[in-house]
Amino acid sequence: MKNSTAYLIIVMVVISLASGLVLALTYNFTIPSINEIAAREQEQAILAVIPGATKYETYESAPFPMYKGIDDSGSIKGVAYVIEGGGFQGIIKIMVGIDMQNQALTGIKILSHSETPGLGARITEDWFQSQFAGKSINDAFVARQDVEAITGATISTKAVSRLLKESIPNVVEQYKTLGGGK
Amino acid sequence: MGATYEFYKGLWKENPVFRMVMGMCPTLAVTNAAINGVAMGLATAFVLVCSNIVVALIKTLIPSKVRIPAYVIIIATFVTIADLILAAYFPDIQKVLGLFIPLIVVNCVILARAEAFASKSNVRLSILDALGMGIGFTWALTLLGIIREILGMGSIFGISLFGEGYISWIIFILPPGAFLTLGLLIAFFNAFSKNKAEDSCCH
Amino acid sequence: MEHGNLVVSSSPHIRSKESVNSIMYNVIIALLPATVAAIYFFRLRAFLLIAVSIIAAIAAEAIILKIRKKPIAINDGSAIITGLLLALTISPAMPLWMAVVGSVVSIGIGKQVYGGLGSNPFNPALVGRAFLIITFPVQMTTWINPIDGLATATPLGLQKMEGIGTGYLELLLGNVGGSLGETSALLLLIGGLYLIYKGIIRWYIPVSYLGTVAAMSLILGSDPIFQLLSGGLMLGAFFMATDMVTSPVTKKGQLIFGIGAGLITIIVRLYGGYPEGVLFSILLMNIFTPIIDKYAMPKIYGEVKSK
Amino acid sequence: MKKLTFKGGTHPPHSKKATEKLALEKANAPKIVVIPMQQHIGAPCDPIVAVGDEVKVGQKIGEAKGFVSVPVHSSVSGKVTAIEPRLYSGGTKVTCVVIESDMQDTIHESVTSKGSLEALSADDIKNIIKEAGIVGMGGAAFPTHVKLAPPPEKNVDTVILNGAECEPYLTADHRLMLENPEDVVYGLQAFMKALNVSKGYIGIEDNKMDAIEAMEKAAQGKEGIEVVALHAKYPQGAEKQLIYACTKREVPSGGLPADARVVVNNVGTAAAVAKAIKTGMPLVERIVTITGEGISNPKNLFVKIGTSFREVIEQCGGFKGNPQKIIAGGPMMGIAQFNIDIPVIKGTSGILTLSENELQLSDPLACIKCGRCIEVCPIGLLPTKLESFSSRNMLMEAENYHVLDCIECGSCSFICPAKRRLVESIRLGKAQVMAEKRKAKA
Repeated sequence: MKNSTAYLIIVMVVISLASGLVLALTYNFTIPSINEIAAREQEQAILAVIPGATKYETYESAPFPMYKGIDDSGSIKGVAYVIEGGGFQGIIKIMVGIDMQNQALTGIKILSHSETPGLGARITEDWFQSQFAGKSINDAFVARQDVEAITGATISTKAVSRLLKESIPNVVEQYKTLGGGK
Repeated sequence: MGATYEFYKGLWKENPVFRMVMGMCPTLAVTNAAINGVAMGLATAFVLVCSNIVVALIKTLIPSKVRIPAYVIIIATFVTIADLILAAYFPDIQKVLGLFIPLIVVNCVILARAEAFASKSNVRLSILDALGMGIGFTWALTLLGIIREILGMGSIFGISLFGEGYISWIIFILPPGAFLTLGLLIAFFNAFSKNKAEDSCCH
Repeated sequence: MEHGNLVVSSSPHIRSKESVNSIMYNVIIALLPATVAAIYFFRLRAFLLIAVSIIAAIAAEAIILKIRKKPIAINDGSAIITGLLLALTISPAMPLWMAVVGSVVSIGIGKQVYGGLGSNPFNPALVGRAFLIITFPVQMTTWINPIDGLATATPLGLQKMEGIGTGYLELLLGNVGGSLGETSALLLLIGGLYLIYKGIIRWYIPVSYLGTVAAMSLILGSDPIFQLLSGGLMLGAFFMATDMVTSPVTKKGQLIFGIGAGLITIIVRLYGGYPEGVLFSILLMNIFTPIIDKYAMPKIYGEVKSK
Repeated sequence: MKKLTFKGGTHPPHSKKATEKLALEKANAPKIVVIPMQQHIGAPCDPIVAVGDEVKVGQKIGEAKGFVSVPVHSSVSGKVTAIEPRLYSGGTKVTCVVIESDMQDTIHESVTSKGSLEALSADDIKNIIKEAGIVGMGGAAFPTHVKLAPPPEKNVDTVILNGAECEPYLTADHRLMLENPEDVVYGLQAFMKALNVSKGYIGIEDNKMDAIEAMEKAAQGKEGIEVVALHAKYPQGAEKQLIYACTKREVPSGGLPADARVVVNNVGTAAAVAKAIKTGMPLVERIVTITGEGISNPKNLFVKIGTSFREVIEQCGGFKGNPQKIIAGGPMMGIAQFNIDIPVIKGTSGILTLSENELQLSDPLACIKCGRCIEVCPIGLLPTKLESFSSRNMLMEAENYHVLDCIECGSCSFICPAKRRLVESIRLGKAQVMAEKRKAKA
């Protein structure tokens, strides 16, 4: 009886059901916290690249993640968006903030990357990220001229610069089509 | 070969990392810092203990033909639980360990203990076995993590040891450094192990 | 007329004068021009780096052999070559202690863990260099100009990152940025030709290696002469790819080895992340050496007609 | 003149200067000769004399048993004093006939001219050669008449005379070709007639230009005979390599020269054949080069078979310094001897006495995979691989890597910078593989 096909199936079904039940319970138990963490992280990143903003709204119709940062008075402090592209070893994901009024970057934040630790990974360091704040969106972003490069990690530096330079016109375009600050 | 033996064998004599050279994927991938080693070790130990308990409990019910798929479902369940809990309450560690938490499912240490031990022993011994193996796995990963963190970042559990002027040995936080450190540690332990001949037969 | 104890052994009863030692010391002689040039260009720094690397290599060899309870055969010259080659591939700006680390890794992890001279699959000096470039990438890629002592980039780096070319004559004579031994292509070429002339190495690997790099750069639209003269190519082609232990034993095999190394070098240089590909090309081809040896056997006398 | 050669090979120092300009001399007549009943490859002879018998020069004292065997003759006239096993240069003991010379050198009545070559048939020639006890004089000592009787389906069309003398130090063939080229050519003609072929080569290394000239002069006007200059490279005189150099043919793996339609003989053998036909004198004397740094006065001597090494060495002024090694034959393939109380036999091309300086004894080191041995192997083998297979008893692998094709020329051991004993290991592996094969057959 123990080796009959029916018994095999029953055992597997029971185990699977039990497993599914346990997982469903765990999921329900943990998901609020997980979602909260994700939302908090996104908000922190957006607010970090748009100084002065206290909350944000998402441009639902934008083809890529794009947000507007709003301050307490309800005025738009800037636009934030996520760009990703190839670095030295893998994808670099950056949150970028732009002040459309002043045509300037308000800040960038590296969300994820897989650059070499100790070298390219230094793009996450404050001095590197903060140098972009205040730069004109029409800047050439040439590494070692406009952008201070990381010693020994020219490629990672250039990747960040290139991602910014390539994405900015696109965002400005989107911003216009989405109706600016409305 | 009493109950205590089932516990302490995993610590050294049948240490999964240094003696059996099992579970190499997480061993090599996540141990670039001591805390990661601890976290990965504990997560694995958690899965190990839970799955050993369940397997030991229901071993008589599972037909031998489907035992491996059944074990895998059990293990996968606990891995997912571990992953969710880490994501919910320790998001930073979950981010660092990333893909390697789900990969605990295929860590051969766990399936090996379920298959080789829990499926043949009672719950009490299975818990002791899993605890021994889990702690053995954890200390091995932690040791690797400590060495790699000290050399690669000049810190231990995030506490800087040598100050600002330290030049990182970057290779040690990269995968090649994991291979080097593990290889040298195994060589070192082999050289100092009394019963070399007996142990070298394992895998 | 009586005679002492006669030696009775198997034929042949005479041996060629060439020994492992004489091979090793000839390689050292061949490296001397480039070594002297390195000291001339970079003065005391170069001298110290070279001396420290060699001493560390010899010491590591002696200590590890002692631990392994083997006869301490450091007079065969192989450790000197490893230390010297390593020194010639590192930047003159390297801290001395890093050179020591490189030497110890070369001998320890590159050679002795495999069983010592003759058993290592990879060129020990290159293992040491690979370790250093991954471990200390900043120091390994910070170059100084031999003329003014200021920070600069290598000709390959300039070409790749900035699109700035370097004149042939400068490359040939060596007043360019680069590691200690790769600055002067001419002196390395002289050393390499000496080795070929003395019959220490055969021409197969250097010629096929350099030829492939030249041909491929021509095909891929790069300047072949620039590619030949810059970087560690001369050093690699004559002194590292030809390392007997880690390269194939047959003529056919050596030609394949050289072509493979040439292809990898040019691919890394033109398309890869690093400006220079010699190191990786030789290490990668080292991996293939046993396979090449297995399939590139010489034709056996009388084999064809026996069928 | 074109210079012919083969693939691989090496260049050991020739070391022939000491004797190449020294004319052949007759060795002092020995008081006692010890004549082994087996001096050739093949079945040993049965002694046909008894202790106390009187024998004369050229008298047959050992009868051949079987086809691959040749008779043995007395080299002196005198009385048989013993028939007993004695050590010989092969390193073992064989039955020897010991003759005390009466110093008269009375020639046996059977020794008479066999007439002119034209008058003799092919079978006559083969028979004369067999009865004269002639074997390959280069060192291997294979019975010559066997070589002259290849299976007819092999269509042998060429005879090659080996005058390469590629072994360092030895100058016996060189002097022979210089001083008696006519006999060499005569012997070649006899071989060609016995085999009914029209093409004969005499291959000589180009470090003996005077010998090439002498032979060319002697061969002038002789139809089908060509003297070829060979590149001086070891082992140019190895059968397979010589055949390739002269004809560009390869002897198939495991085959005989006849499979390449060629028969090879040494120039010394040819001269012995000429003598046997012209005068009827069997092979009782040969040219031996006594040389090496351990000898006072190196010489090229006509030595009667059975003369002890000791007597010959004494005639050359004895040892100089403290010799390290006494070798029967050349330095590349000769056999090192335990002592010098052994007789000169038909295959003794040289007595070489090496000093410490020449030997360069050193312990083998780890192989550095320089590939020198592969480069020099005239067969195209991988000696370094074969060595490791042989020493680890991996016989299957050794056989797959053609260990049986090794000609044991010693080039690999000679060239090895790590001084490894390659050919020694390979020889052992070869013997084991052969033994396995015999076992499998049985």
